[in-house]
Amino acid sequence: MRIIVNGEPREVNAALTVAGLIDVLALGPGKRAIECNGRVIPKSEYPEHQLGEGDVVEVIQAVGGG
Amino acid sequence: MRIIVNGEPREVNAALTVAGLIDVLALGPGKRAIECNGRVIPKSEYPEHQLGEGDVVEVIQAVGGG
Amino acid sequence: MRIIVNGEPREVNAALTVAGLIDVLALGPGKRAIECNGRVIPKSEYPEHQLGEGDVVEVIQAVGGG
Amino acid sequence: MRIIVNGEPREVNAALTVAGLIDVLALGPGKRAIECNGRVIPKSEYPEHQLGEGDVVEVIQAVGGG
Amino acid sequence: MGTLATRDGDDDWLLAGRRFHSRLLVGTGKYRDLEQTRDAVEASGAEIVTVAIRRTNIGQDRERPNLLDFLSPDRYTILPNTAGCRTAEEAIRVARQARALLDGAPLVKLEVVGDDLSLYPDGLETLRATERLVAEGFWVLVYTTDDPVLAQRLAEAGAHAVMPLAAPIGSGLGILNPHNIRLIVERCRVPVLVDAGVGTASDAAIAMELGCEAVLMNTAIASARDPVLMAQAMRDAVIAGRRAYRAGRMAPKSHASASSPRRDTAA
Amino acid sequence: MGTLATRDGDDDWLLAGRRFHSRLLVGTGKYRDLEQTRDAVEASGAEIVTVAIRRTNIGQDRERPNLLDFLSPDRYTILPNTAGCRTAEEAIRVARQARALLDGAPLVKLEVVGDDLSLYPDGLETLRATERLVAEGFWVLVYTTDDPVLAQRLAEAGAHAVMPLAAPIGSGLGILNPHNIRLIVERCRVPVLVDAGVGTASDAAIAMELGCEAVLMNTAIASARDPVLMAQAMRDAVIAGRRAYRAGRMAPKSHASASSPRRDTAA
Amino acid sequence: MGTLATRDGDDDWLLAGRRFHSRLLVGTGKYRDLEQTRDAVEASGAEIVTVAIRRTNIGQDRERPNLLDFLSPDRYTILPNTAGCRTAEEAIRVARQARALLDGAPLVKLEVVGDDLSLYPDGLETLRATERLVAEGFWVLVYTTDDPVLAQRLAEAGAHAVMPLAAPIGSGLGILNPHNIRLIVERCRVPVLVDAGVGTASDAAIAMELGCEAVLMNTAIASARDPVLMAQAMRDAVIAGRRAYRAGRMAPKSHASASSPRRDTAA
Amino acid sequence: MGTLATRDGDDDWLLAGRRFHSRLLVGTGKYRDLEQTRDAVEASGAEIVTVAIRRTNIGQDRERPNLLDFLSPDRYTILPNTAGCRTAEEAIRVARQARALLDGAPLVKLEVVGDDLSLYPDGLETLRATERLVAEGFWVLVYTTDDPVLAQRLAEAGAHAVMPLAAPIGSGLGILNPHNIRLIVERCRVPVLVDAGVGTASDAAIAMELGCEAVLMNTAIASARDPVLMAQAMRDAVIAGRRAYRAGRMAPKSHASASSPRRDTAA
Repeated sequence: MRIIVNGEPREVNAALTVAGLIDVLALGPGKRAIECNGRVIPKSEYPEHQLGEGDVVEVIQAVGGG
Repeated sequence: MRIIVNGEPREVNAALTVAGLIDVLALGPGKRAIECNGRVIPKSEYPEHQLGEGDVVEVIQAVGGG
Repeated sequence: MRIIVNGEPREVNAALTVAGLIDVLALGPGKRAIECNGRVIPKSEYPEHQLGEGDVVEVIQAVGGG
Repeated sequence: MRIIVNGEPREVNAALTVAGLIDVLALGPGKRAIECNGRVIPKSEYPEHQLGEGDVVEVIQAVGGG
Repeated sequence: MGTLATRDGDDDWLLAGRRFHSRLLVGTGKYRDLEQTRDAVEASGAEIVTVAIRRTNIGQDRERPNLLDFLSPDRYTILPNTAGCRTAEEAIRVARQARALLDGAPLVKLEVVGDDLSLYPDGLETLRATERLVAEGFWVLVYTTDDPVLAQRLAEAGAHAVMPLAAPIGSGLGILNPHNIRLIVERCRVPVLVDAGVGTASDAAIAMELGCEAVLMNTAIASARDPVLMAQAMRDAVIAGRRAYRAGRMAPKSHASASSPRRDTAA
Repeated sequence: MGTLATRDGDDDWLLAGRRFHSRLLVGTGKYRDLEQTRDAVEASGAEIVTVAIRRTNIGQDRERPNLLDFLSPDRYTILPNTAGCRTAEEAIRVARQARALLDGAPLVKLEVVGDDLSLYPDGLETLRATERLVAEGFWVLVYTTDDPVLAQRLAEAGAHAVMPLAAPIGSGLGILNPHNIRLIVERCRVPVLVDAGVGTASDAAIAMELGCEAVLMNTAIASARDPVLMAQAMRDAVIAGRRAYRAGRMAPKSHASASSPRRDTAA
Repeated sequence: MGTLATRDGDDDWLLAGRRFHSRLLVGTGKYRDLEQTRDAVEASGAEIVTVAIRRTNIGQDRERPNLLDFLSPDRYTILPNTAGCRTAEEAIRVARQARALLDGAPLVKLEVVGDDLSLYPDGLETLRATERLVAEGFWVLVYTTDDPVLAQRLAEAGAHAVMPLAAPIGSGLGILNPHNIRLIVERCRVPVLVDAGVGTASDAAIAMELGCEAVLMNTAIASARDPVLMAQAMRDAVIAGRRAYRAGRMAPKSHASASSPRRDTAA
Repeated sequence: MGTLATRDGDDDWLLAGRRFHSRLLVGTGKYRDLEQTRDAVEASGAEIVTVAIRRTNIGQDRERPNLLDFLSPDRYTILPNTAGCRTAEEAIRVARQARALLDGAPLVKLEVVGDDLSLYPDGLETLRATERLVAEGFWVLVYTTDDPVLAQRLAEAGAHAVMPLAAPIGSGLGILNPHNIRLIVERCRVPVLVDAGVGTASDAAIAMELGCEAVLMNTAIASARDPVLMAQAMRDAVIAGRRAYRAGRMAPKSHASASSPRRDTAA
């Protein structure tokens, strides 16, 4: 299925969870937040939260700013 | 009947109009506005607008200000 | 003989007066001062003041300034 | 004899030295300078420098200042 | 001659579609008496004059002279203010009173104060009041802080002029933040007037040099030792500042530059 | 009306015993051409005009128009300067040349520079030159720093006017140290003029509000985008500042003070 | 010794119930690299550090070092900002992202910009966002203009700190309107921090002398020639300004007053 | 850590060939008593301390404690001043008294006042005194106006440090003309110290940011509500300002520049 991650369309397996997406994206161990369709997903829900066709996902981190 | 004019209670004849009030108050010829119960009364309505018991009337003019 | 006028050497007839120099230089009618060897020459002395070999003459006028 | 010390006239023994004056005035041990008739007397001269009639002596110290 | 030069109307300005020549607006408060008020206003050259809206003193109304007898609406454009109001509702009520009093003239100086000590405006109430007064057909000249974003919102809401304060009303501290006034002038499509805080003539000139369309003041004139002379000074200062703005000032330089030629000095 | 009010001479000032009306003195350097010089000077309303003293360009003298043909000594009081001089001796020599050139007129603007980059005056040479020029009968208007003690010394030495700089010549930075200018005005018996560093109209107004007798400038007018319009602005600003000074400005306050009455608002 | 004197905690300050010693908060943007960021933050002595919230660069995430590896939340209080947001909704969304990212930490620096050129805040959207974030349990430190009335409204709405700008973000112009900062300090019950516009050490000292609880800055350190040394300078300046505020400065006088005794000079 | 960083001597300065670490010099006048004087001087970290030279109070000399018992010349470099002198001759006499009193130490702070109200120096007498004191072997630190030309003349005459006033002595008005201080720093080969007029910590920081080698003050500390705390503030402020100067401040910009990245915001 097709989802949007950080603005880029991406083809992923159906029934992918947020935890699975983190593996697929090969994200590092740093602190981050994941938002799906405008709602932040709590870390505790990563294993069960299933992504769906067309979902808009944002992977968010802290960067330098003032 | 009893009305309030510029914050002061005042005993007037029943069925007094705004035009009548102006005479009673002996107001001068200068520019002014008259407000009754929070609503400005247009000059054209002075002759017919009847005041009622407990009406709150404000007689307003321009004064020095910045 | 040789004199210096406004920093430039100039060959002139011997026994030239300041008045004569003004003719030679074809100066206009505007206001000016003439200084000879560091001393201002009064206008009244122009006809008789004789220049000498090596004299340093300055012809001076008013220009825009603040 | 009569001398002036810090602006005050003072009667002292004739042939008083600067060192003697310090004793007479009962000055403390702090740092000071002594000036006689406008000239600073070096410390080394205190024992022999004799004061004379009418001498103007200043006893000077450091005080708070900016 | 120079003064006459501007008399010819080549630098008039427009407020709510009406053409004005004088760029100085004056208040009428704090004068010794109405004669002094009139004389100072006249000396200022102002065409627009602010007034406050207050209860008539009933008993004394006949004998007491009236401000508008001294400053006729036939000669001056009267700009009633909503001074003293602390909410949009209060200000709207006063604006309606003023319009009735002035035979339907739609001009109003909107002033909704949020702090009694500084007399700074309440931005939110001011914006609400602006929106509603504009909807009722008023021509709103709005007293505001020097916040450029708020000024833009007010202009977008339909205010006919945006009037940032230079400093607290009546303080005479001059233009505390010229940077903000310049930002407002750059951003707003409607006339920008400095409204409060001017203390002396040079302050008024600075306001105009920053590009303001006009200046409004009261205390700086009324509380001067000689109000009529100060009114003249302010009139001249506004003209001076406006001309300097139009003339385009020299760029400031951190080093000197001689006015007289460096060459051709006698040796 | 107001402008006319001062025309009646009730606020003229005296310089070396002569009466002047305009409190703006202007320089004649840095203009595009002599026509512009003349127009700007005329627009400024100045009665006293500074000029520099330089060698005549011998070959071109006949064809080239002369500054004094455009600014006649019959109409203007010509104030020759000693710009470019670095010692008392140089300045005295130029002053003598100027006096001869101007048929014995004794006025001179004394300028002895001690630093080529800032064009700041050399106080010691300036004082020496002042003493000698005064002894020779000159009427000395002396360009100086804003040092109040030096200003007093120059006045005591016989200078007819003391002219502290506001900022470096030609910088347009405005009055860098108003405190010093005020001290000088308080201390000196002779007229105090701000001489250099004015950049725009409000600077000139400030100089007058500090109590100066007059202002002298050149670059601020000549280097404006529109010199003639800026000359008018400066004329107006000097008048405005002077009137504000005479009118006695309100005392600045750190808190607000309402212009409209607090009482008698409708309930 | 003096520095140690404050180390003993007698002048700590409270933010949302937590105690802090350092009164300097620093941003982490615009540095050359993360090593320099870390070194400058360390040199500044800051305990609270702002960060921005942005999309992870997916492909490069593994290799690229992470800001929070250099500035550990175990050591520093991380203050995420909502920079770049233009509406209350955007800001609330970013605040929620930040809270999730920081394991539920409720602090947020609210920034809702209303003008792209000046980066001035939009007061209305900022107030709306403050109300909603407070309702959601955030501890809101709110970037605002120097409008005292708005600052009070924000404090009343539950903001934990009010942070007026000194000048536009990144401008380094210093405190454009000290009068307003002082008014805000007088009126607000919550800590007041100057948030933007500081350019050099003395600006930070002035902010503290005005009575601010702390100062927040980024560009003034990051864009200095030597950011680590400037971070030290800022740390010292904030301490200096705070001590001067507590020590109670002398009253300025318009005339001189000798430091050395006038009497007892040798005749 | 940062404070320690400068303790290592890498930013010491030289005065008359001697090395100093602290860039704050303090006066000893106007304190409540000698204990407070000592505590404030100690808290300031100053290594050089000014004193005045006055007549001993003969009768009370034995009992009365002596300033130098509290501030030992073994620990502090004592800098005697010539405060109160109005001519070169008076100042030279006091300098000689001071040298004798201090066992031949050649340092002197030369102060020749030309105006009793402003306590501004007399430039000419100051220059004359400098020349003669230098010839007698004194190391002259000279109090002067902020006139750049005079400052250069004093340095050329052999002064070991040039010390322009920031504002009148004891006024606390801060640096009235930063432009002149910068010009002096650019022109003089010897150390430039701001000597008078500082009122609070930020003023001291500004002096150092302008590039001065050090700052000398008295009243700003002694007349603070808490002199010892203010002494610490001044010590920190001077360090802060020096570091900011060395760190190279960011260039001020008239427009904003975001601290957080503009890109990579969540859509």
